[in-house]
Amino acid sequence: MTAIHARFKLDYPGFTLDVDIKLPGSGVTALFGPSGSGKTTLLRCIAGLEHAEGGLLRMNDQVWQDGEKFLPTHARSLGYVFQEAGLFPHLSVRRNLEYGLIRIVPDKRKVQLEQVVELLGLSKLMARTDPTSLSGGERQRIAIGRALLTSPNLLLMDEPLSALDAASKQEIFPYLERLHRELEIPVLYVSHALDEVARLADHLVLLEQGRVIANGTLGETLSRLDLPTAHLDDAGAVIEAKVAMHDEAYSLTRLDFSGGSLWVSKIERAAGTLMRARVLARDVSVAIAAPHGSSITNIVAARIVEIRDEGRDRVSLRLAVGGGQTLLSRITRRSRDQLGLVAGMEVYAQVKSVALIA
Amino acid sequence: MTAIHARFKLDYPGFTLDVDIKLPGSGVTALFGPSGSGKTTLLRCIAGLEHAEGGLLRMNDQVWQDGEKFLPTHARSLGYVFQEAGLFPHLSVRRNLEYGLIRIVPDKRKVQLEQVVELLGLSKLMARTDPTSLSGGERQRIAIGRALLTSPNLLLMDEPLSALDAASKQEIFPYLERLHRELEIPVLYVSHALDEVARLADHLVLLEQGRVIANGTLGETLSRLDLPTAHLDDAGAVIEAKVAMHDEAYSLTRLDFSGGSLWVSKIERAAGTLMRARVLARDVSVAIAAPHGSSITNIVAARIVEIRDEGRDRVSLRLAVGGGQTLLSRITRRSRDQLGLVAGMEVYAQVKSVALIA
Amino acid sequence: MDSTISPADLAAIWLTIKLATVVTAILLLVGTPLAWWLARTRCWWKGAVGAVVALPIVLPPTVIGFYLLVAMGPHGPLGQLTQTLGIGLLPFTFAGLVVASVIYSLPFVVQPLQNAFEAIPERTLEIASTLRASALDTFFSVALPLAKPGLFTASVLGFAHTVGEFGVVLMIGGNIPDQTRVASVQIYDHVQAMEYTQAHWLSAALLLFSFAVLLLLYTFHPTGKRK
Amino acid sequence: MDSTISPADLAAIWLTIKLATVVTAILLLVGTPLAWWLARTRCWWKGAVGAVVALPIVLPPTVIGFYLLVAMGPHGPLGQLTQTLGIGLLPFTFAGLVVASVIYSLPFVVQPLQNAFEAIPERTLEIASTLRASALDTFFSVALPLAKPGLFTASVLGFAHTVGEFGVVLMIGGNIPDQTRVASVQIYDHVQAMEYTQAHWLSAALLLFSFAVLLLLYTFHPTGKRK
Amino acid sequence: QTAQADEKLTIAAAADLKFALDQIVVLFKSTHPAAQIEAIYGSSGNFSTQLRQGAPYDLYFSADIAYPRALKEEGFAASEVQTYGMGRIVLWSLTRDASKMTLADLTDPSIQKIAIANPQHAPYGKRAEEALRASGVWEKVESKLVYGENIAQTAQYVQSGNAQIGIIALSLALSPELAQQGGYALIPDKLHQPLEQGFIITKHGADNTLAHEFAGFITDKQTKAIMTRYGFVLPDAVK
Ligand SMILES: Nc1ncnc2c1ncn2[C@@H]1O[C@H](COP(=O)(O)OP(=O)(O)OP(=O)(O)O)[C@@H](O)[C@H]1O
Ligand SMILES: Nc1ncnc2c1ncn2[C@@H]1O[C@H](COP(=O)(O)OP(=O)(O)OP(=O)(O)O)[C@@H](O)[C@H]1O
Ligand SMILES: [Mg+2]
Ligand SMILES: [Mg+2]
Repeated sequence: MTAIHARFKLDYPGFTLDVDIKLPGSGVTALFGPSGSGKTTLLRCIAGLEHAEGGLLRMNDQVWQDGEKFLPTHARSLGYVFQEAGLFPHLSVRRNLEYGLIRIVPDKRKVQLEQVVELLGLSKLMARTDPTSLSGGERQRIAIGRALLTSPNLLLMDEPLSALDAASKQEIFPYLERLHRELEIPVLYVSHALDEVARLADHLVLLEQGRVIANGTLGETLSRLDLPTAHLDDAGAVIEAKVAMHDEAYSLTRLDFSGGSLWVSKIERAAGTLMRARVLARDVSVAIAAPHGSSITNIVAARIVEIRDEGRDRVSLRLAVGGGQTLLSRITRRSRDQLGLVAGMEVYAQVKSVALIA
Repeated sequence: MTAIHARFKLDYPGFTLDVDIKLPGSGVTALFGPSGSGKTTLLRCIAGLEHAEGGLLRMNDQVWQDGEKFLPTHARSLGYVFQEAGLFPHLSVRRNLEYGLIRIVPDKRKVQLEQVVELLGLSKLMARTDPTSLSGGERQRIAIGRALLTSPNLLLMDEPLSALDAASKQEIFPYLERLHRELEIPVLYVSHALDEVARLADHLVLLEQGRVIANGTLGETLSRLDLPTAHLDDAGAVIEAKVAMHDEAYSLTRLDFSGGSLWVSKIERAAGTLMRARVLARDVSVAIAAPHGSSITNIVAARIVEIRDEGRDRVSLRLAVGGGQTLLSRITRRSRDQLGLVAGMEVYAQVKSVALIA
Repeated sequence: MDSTISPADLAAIWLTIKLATVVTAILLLVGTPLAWWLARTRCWWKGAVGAVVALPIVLPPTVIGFYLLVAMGPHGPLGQLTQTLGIGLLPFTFAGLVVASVIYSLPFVVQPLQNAFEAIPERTLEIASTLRASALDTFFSVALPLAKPGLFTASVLGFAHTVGEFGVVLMIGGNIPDQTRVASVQIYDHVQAMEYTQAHWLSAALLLFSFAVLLLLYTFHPTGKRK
Repeated sequence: MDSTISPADLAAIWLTIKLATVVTAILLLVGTPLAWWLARTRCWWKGAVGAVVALPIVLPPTVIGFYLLVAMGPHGPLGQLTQTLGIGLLPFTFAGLVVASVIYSLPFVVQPLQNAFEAIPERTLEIASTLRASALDTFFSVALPLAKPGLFTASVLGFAHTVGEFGVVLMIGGNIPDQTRVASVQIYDHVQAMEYTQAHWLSAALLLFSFAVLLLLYTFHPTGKRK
Repeated sequence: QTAQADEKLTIAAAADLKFALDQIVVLFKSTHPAAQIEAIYGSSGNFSTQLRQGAPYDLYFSADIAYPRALKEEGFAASEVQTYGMGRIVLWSLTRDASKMTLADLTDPSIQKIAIANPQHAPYGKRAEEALRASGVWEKVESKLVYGENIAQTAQYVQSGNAQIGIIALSLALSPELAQQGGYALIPDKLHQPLEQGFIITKHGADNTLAHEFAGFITDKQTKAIMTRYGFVLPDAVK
């Protein structure tokens, strides 16, 4: 479903953005890259805020920008949450929220005010008249709500959750998920937090110095050891598995995939539902013999596909776990030598912790 | 070492800050709490930006503020990194950095420009004249450097790293640690990221609706089960241990304590140095027989002291590991039952990951 | 000599208020788009336009008045134009006063407005455009409200300057009672005729009225202080 | 009659430039702290001060000139003061022109400056104070540079208004060659004497000079556009 | 007072005197080559106000003798008030032949605007009003009147075509600028009070010998000839 095609070239002194990417027309695409790699610049190009000569932007059947045409920002059906909240200082909280809403004809409003207020926990703030007196997180939540209320066909979010605490994030995540699932709004999501990305994104674009160095599905991209993401603390892989059964007594759920099974905290999903589970490399240890008498519940038979040095003391292992799926493991170099691990060897992957994505 | 005493009461419509806390005069104190809980407001009071009637602020022997006295902000030797970078738009990057520096007499400059430029990776940005064209992360790094360069006696940081990517964070962390260790600058650090807090902080203050609900050392506070933090993923304990030996070949260092030893990534410390290591509960699994052939390097004999339910599917174990020290472990309730774990039992704690604090 | 304010004085005051109000309204209508254009354009001849707008103030009002009189007279280009349009001649009419005052006070309105518009961060306008506001919509819903302090200053300076102006007005207006004899001209006449008592009274009345209006405005005006 | 600019005209132009420069400098020196105070204070009588500053413009210049003349004369309060201070009397001297012009042009300088100061976010000043800058230091290192567009407008309006002013100047200055006969008065005299050719030349010279200065300023001025 | 200071003379004179006085000064200078003489022209009323506040003028020539008389009474004069001429008013037009017109012709409906100086304070304006009243047309023309601040501005209203006709000073109608344009008709001086114009040596000029010499020069024959040429009726001729 390649529905967004963006091609931009933009020169700043000392920095050049040069991208040509196709992105899926639904789901969340994460834009990931170091500070100054051009994430914001790319979003600005897409929004039409930068006038990149010879740029091209196609949204499904619509051309937003090409050699001849340049749709101005306000004519592009998009929502943009900026890196800084940027509330209108002259408008009350309510008027800020409604700013975009009232500019959409009522028929086309897919997102309602009450919905957003409830979800983002804004009811207490609605009466505030001076948005400059709000806390950082409060401002950011209003900015998110304001963008959502334009019922956009594309949502651009530039680190929208960085000012929010874990609890608020936990509340907003499911809504964003629901949003892009139910309303089919594709989201382009810039974030520095890999766990956030892993939680939300289906698709991942890696930027470095203004260039796209990877563009693919989340699982695919994250399990590659040649990308910078592999060096991060939060490196890990994604497993697709089906809900197999619930253990009511211990409040656990078993997910099955062709290579084995994983136990996770109980989820309210019917058996058979397809789920995606993210497993961090640092949560995976390996054993050469089947472990017994350990509190580690999830043990999966695996074959070492690839071993790469990771810094001076650690190595990353790529493990094939059956069904063409992959796990990553990060262990000390010494353990590798002590256990005599080499590519091709059959081992047991011990998974301490599993996070469900969707 | 209670060296900072702060007492403030401040009323806004719908919000009251009411705190009376004593904080250590060195190390990093994390301020943790949900959005709108008053973290920024507290920092502003301490900085003298809010004029709280009847407030009290003592820094070591100095009174910064009491019934009679009110030291204006510029006379308080503090650095403040705001939630938004707030660079001076009329000054170049270099002049922004130097703004505070040139206001400090050269004798009192404990932090040097070159040092900060290198650490924060600013050398490429120094020639930039228009700070408004910087990326979000670039701005934030300059704001941090600018505050550091005033060589403050107290550093207030309001989510300074939220706009930074993991790699930048990893580079800045050690410097911040070195800063407060070598220069003995106490840091008050607001963050939403518990892993950031755990990495950096010695001391933790929990705020909720303008009130302090906990104030203590990091280990103490994080392992308390009655606090909101207990439900967070990052609960854990702290082990004090001495540097015993280095394994140059594998680039590892062994820390010994009376109950056993832990291998960590090699650190440049002489043997005998006392270190503190933080071990997250979720990184500790237990086994009833000594494990063999596993990549998990750190295995410590332990005795179960206490078992507590943690949610419906998990339990927390408190493990005595000798020398009166404690480890926490979080495992599934089912594993507890399968392994027949009860208080008093001897087990093996398998530690997947260790973070050094100081 | 009467020590209070005569009916003629009252008529002059009333005419002044009428003139200043009409002129201020027109100044804002003309000056606001002009200032917005000056604040936002990257045109190279923007500087020239700015300079031309500011130019009238460097000439003495009476001289400006003289040139306007000639230009608006039956043989002047403006006069030809108004005659062709069937409006007739402007000198010695209220409309003539309005036109002259607008030209003469324009810079006092354009300058503060331009500053206010320039102080609005580009980002704020960008945000509005991502919220579906067209350029015009953004101008009215964001730029104008945020430029309130500038609008305020522009109105005060434009109004006060029109009230106090008399060189241009005297020249163009011909000092016709009830039609073009505004308060400033009337005070001037009193002073020239050494009718000091009347001059004092009328000045005092004008000052008091203006002070009251300004005080009200200043006290309740939307402060531009930003957080 | 000569169609070029006479030495007397040149002297007048020179005097005008001198006067306008001195007056603008004093206006900025006086107006900047005043505007800063007006922008930052929460005093209840701030509105009154603002209104009083704006008040001179609502009176016709000649009338202001008349009142100032009386006040600065040998029996006026200002005159008594200057005599006591040993400065002598101000009317008919260059110093007198300066004082009168400053009073008359003050609002054109204070208003734009006040707006510029009010537009500086409180946060920016707070940041400076956390970087050890005292209030005064912050004013010079942050507020003043950020208020550049306002300073620019204030200077342009103050300078141009002083150049063009002639009612006050004529009254206080007494039209004395080389001392108080500035270009505006000179042009006025030419027009009164129906020496139109001279008036045109001098006007053109003044306009051209002002246009050149303004164009230069406008083209290279620090644009206030914010990101 | 040094001798050098005495070589300087500042004369404040009514604007209508400009054309005559400029020539008189040239003439005077031929006998006083070292003298530095500045003639400043403006409104008689302004000058009298300024003289009360110590203006540095040595001689004051007013268009209306009332001003110097008041100054004399208040002690600001160093000489008697001397009459130097009588002003005359004329009907003047650019577009029609005014030389054949009388005040009664002003009621002609094709004349839409008539410019006179402001009778409130300008002496020529006062006389114009008197003449209009005396000839019985005031009521009929009042609505057509526009008022110049002074006599020069009044002439400019006519000159620029905005007024079809005006009542101005004879001295102005005879001035180099206006003499070639249009024609004028003298208004009989029976119709208005005499326009007596006088001058004084001011307190400031009391010790200025040049001021006294210039005052004496006003009764010189050559001076009188110039005054007559520019339309001033000399005091002795009035009798
Ligand atoms: N107008 C400009 N002139 C010069 N350089 C610019 C300009 N605008 C942006 N840049 C540079 O382009 C690079 C990319 O900026 P961008 O804001 O897109 O980065 P980013 O990936 O969003 O970073 P961050 O995560 O820090 O927000 C940065 O190095 C920035 O300094
Ligand atoms: N001037 C004010 N008037 C009214 N309420 C205010 C004012 N200033 C702050 N508040 C409120 O006080 C509360 C605490 O604000 P504060 O900025 O300290 O929160 P915070 O803990 O820093 O939150 P965040 O993590 O979102 O930045 C917020 O609910 C805020 O809306
Ligand atoms: Mg960015
Ligand atoms: Mg905050």
